[in-house]
Amino acid sequence: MSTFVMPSLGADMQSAVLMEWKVKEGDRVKKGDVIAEVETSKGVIEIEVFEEGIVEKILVTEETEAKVGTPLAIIRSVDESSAAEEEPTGFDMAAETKETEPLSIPIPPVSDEPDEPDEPVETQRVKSSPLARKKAKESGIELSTLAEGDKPIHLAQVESQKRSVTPAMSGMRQAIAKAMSRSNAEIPHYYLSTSINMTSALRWLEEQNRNRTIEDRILPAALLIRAVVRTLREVPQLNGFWMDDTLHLSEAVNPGIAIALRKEGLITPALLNAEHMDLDATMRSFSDLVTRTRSGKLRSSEITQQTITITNLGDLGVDRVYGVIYPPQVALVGFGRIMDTPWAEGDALSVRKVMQATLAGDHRATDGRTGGEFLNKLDQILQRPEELL
Amino acid sequence: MSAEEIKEIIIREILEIAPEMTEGDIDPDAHIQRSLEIDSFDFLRILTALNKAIGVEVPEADYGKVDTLNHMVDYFVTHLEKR
Amino acid sequence: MQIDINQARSYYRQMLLIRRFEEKCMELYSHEFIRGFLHLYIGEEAIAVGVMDAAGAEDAVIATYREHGHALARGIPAKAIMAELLGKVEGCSRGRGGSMHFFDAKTRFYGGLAIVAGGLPLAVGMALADKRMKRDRVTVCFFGEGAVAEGEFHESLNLAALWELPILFVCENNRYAMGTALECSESEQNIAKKASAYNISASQVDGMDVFAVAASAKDAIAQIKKDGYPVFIECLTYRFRAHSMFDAELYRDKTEVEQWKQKDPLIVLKNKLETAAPGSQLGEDTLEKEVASVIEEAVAFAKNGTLEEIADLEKFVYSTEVRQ
Amino acid sequence: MSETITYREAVRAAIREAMEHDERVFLMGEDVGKYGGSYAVSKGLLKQFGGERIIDTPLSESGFTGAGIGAALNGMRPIVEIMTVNFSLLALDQIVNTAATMLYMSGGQFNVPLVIRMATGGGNQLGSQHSHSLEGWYAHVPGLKILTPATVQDAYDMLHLALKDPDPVLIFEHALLYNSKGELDREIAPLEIGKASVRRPGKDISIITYGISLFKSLEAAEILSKEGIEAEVIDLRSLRPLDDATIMASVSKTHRVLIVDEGWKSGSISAEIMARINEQAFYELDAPMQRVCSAEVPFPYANHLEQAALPQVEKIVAAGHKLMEEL
Repeated sequence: MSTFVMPSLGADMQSAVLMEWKVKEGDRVKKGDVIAEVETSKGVIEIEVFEEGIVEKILVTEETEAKVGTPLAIIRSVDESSAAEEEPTGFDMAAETKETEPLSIPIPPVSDEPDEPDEPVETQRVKSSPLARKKAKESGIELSTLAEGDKPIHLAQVESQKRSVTPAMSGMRQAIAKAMSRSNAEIPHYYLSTSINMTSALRWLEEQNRNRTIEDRILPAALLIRAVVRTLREVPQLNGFWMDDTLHLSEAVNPGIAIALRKEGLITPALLNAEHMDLDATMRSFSDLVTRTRSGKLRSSEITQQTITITNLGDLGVDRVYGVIYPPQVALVGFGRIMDTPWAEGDALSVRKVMQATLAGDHRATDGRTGGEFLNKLDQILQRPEELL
Repeated sequence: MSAEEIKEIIIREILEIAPEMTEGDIDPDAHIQRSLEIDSFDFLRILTALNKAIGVEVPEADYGKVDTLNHMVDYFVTHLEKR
Repeated sequence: MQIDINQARSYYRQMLLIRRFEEKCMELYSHEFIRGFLHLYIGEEAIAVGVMDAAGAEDAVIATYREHGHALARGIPAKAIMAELLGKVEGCSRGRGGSMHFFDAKTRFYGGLAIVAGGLPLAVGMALADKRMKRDRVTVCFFGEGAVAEGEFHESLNLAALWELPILFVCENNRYAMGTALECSESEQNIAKKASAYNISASQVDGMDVFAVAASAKDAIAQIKKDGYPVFIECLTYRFRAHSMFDAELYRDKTEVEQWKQKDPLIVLKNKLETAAPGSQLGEDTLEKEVASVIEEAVAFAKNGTLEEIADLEKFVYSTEVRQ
Repeated sequence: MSETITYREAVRAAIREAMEHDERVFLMGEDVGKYGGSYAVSKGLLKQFGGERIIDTPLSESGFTGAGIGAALNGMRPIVEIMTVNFSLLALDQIVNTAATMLYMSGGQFNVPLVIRMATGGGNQLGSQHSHSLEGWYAHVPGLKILTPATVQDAYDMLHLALKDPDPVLIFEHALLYNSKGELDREIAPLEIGKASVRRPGKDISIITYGISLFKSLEAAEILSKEGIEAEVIDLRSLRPLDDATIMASVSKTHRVLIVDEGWKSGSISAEIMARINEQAFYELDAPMQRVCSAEVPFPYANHLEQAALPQVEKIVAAGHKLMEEL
């Protein structure tokens, strides 16, 4: 018997609203099954169960907000008898919670400081008038950003803030802001950039696509992901986490793919276990990931298990990306747009399709040598796209 | 299928992908991807949907011919006539 | 003394109705059909029956929380009273009043007032209005001897006499204000004498004798109507039952109760009739049957009654909500 | 067609007119006849209407108030005058246990069309048994209506409204208002019972008040206005029913609330108003609500002490500042 609790999907997640149960009492579940959808500041996320068993009891009704760690359901292992038989006097939550295995999402803790200032924010309530509180909520303004010492916040402060920040800051935006400022503060970034001639890769891709139906076409974006993943096999030092002042390499390659949510910013869900995918599989998974991201149906593991980030802003007309690393990852690969560019080959100058690839690296984990090696390999691989199939 | 009908279908599919837009936001002579912030993935989805609805597949080589709404309409009209 | 057999039978029947009605109330209370406070009138029936015989339909009646007998004698249907006791909307106060608060506009029955002596100032005002409007009416005001210790008793007697108001004050002296005996609460235990001090014509009467009460009340009302002055009657009586249902009667001796039971108004009536007209038949069995069927019908009516909609809870706080 | 008269004259005029028009109306109370009323409201009425309709009563508040109820039950339209609200406590039984309950406990059969007038309030150095403002207590009781006329017009209108009302209405006349002068227009239709009146519009603060405190509040509003703070002043007029709609509308406009009441704070009408704003307009509040009430003491005799105990213009201005200070 174990308790399924509201998982922590990030250090900045304190609670989430349980939107929908995907299982009912008595259902059999196995590890990895999506058993519920929760709404977090980052959007609706599907949460998975981590063990096999039978849903003994659902403890939290839909549309209820639950703090991280709140028991949501009791999962009975298949060979256990039901609680009803075992405990005719009823369910003792305290006892149950004690027995429970510590929540084992196989993710690195995002923070190495357990007493991050995130925690006290909740307890140290911001003083404000009821009207200011209401208006701030309506306008998506975080009251704490208006606080000046102990002075209570009134409507006037909210109104002036509203005027200065015209577009309301969404919860996700705030989450990103938090992660990014932490990254900037903590991670000593180094940047490298290289021009990659994409002419042959694109020609090859066009060739491939000509023989495919439109549904099976492969986008350059997928080719680039596949190329990065392939390159990481050669330069694995960039695939992992910086924790406890140590670089922890990850066997799995779970690139976080920056996906635009149209108007609502970027989110970087993980393309899980990309190292096992060929080009078609990469395209299919990428397609599925984009679709689910935009419909707000991400799984918890996809939100938390990135090992590196790939940001492709070519579609936005960006030439070159200087990315900010999502901690505790140690690298971010950026792609700009593919442009017709004069290109010297030997003595001949010709026009080629050229793309700027950048690498942002965490200087604590690696140095420019590793980064340079990575970009070099990436270039080489992209010159032989057929090997990526 | 008339040009008008084709245009309607294209607009419908674009709005399906970019639900926060309205028909008024679509400038028929503007670059679809850039003006409507449609990335290559979404663009492919639009073309896939149009293939289903109209029955014409746009090869990658022709992407340059379907960059605006008006060009897209012309392209589909021409290719329907050819058949 | 001349006694009309029909008159005697009528008194007997009314007193018997009250007696059996109250006994039924006790039973219903024990089975939780009636709740709240329940004050029984058993032993005192002669007063209500005698005084109501004297009062006319045009006169007004104000009574206390021990008013089941007065309501029945005044002619409020037993059905409406029982329905009130069961909290039904068919009750004489729509279930809003309960045992202590019977009201009936048709018979000019103004309560059912449960603040001891609280009804006396009301009687003063009622009579003041009648006098001002030159209506030939009397206000009959019942209260217990416990009221005599209250300020409102004295204020009201003073006002009634001062303003020369047509009020018949009927003091039902059953010797106990709840558990406090008269000797323990009054320096002057002759209540009539206190009333006299206000210049009100006052007398004591045997409250166990319906004929005596009726005669005294008739004289009083005639006198009030003639000269407009208030009259005070102190009826000496005794309640055979406890003050209310939840009363261990620690304050009085069982032998005292037994002694008073010898003067049961039903027995007194039969004895008087026998003395005045030996051998005359009241037909008690028939009367018992009649009364039993009235009560049975009342109980059935009440049990079948309707509970007022909770949505109407706030109705009648103000007149704007009166919709009848 | 308006005239300028005193508050006292306005009440008297209303009583006189009512008695001239309706045979059922009569006035009863201590020293209302030969003496002319302890505040001289009924002066001259005995002569006009005679002792049958202007009835001097003995000192028996419970007795004659109860008699008022009885007369009302029996078809009359009595006006009972009680000298001061402190004395009305002797009649509390009749007012609360009988007048307020009769209609309800009789299941709608017996209404009590009774008007009880009494003087209230301090400021006359009358000490601890003649100076209190207990109208808020009465506003606690369902079945009663509680009116607090502040203006001459209301003093006149409210007596007429009360006499027309089928239920018991208590009118509280602040003793210091009897000599105040104001406009009376007998032609205009009176504002109905239960409606508050915005006596001064404003956008920054809602001052909610009634009775004599209205005038102190208006004065304070003038001072605040010179400082650029525009206070809206609401005259409640009726403490039961309370005009929630007018109160909430004002709160929704100004977001800042100041209640001025000569009653004490604890368990009071000012507390009730705050509670209702909390229930109905919490999210409109932009600052903690403030109160200016009487000090929690039985009223002292010495003038300086009594004045210190009462709400004053300066205290209202200060509370206004406090409401605005955090801006």
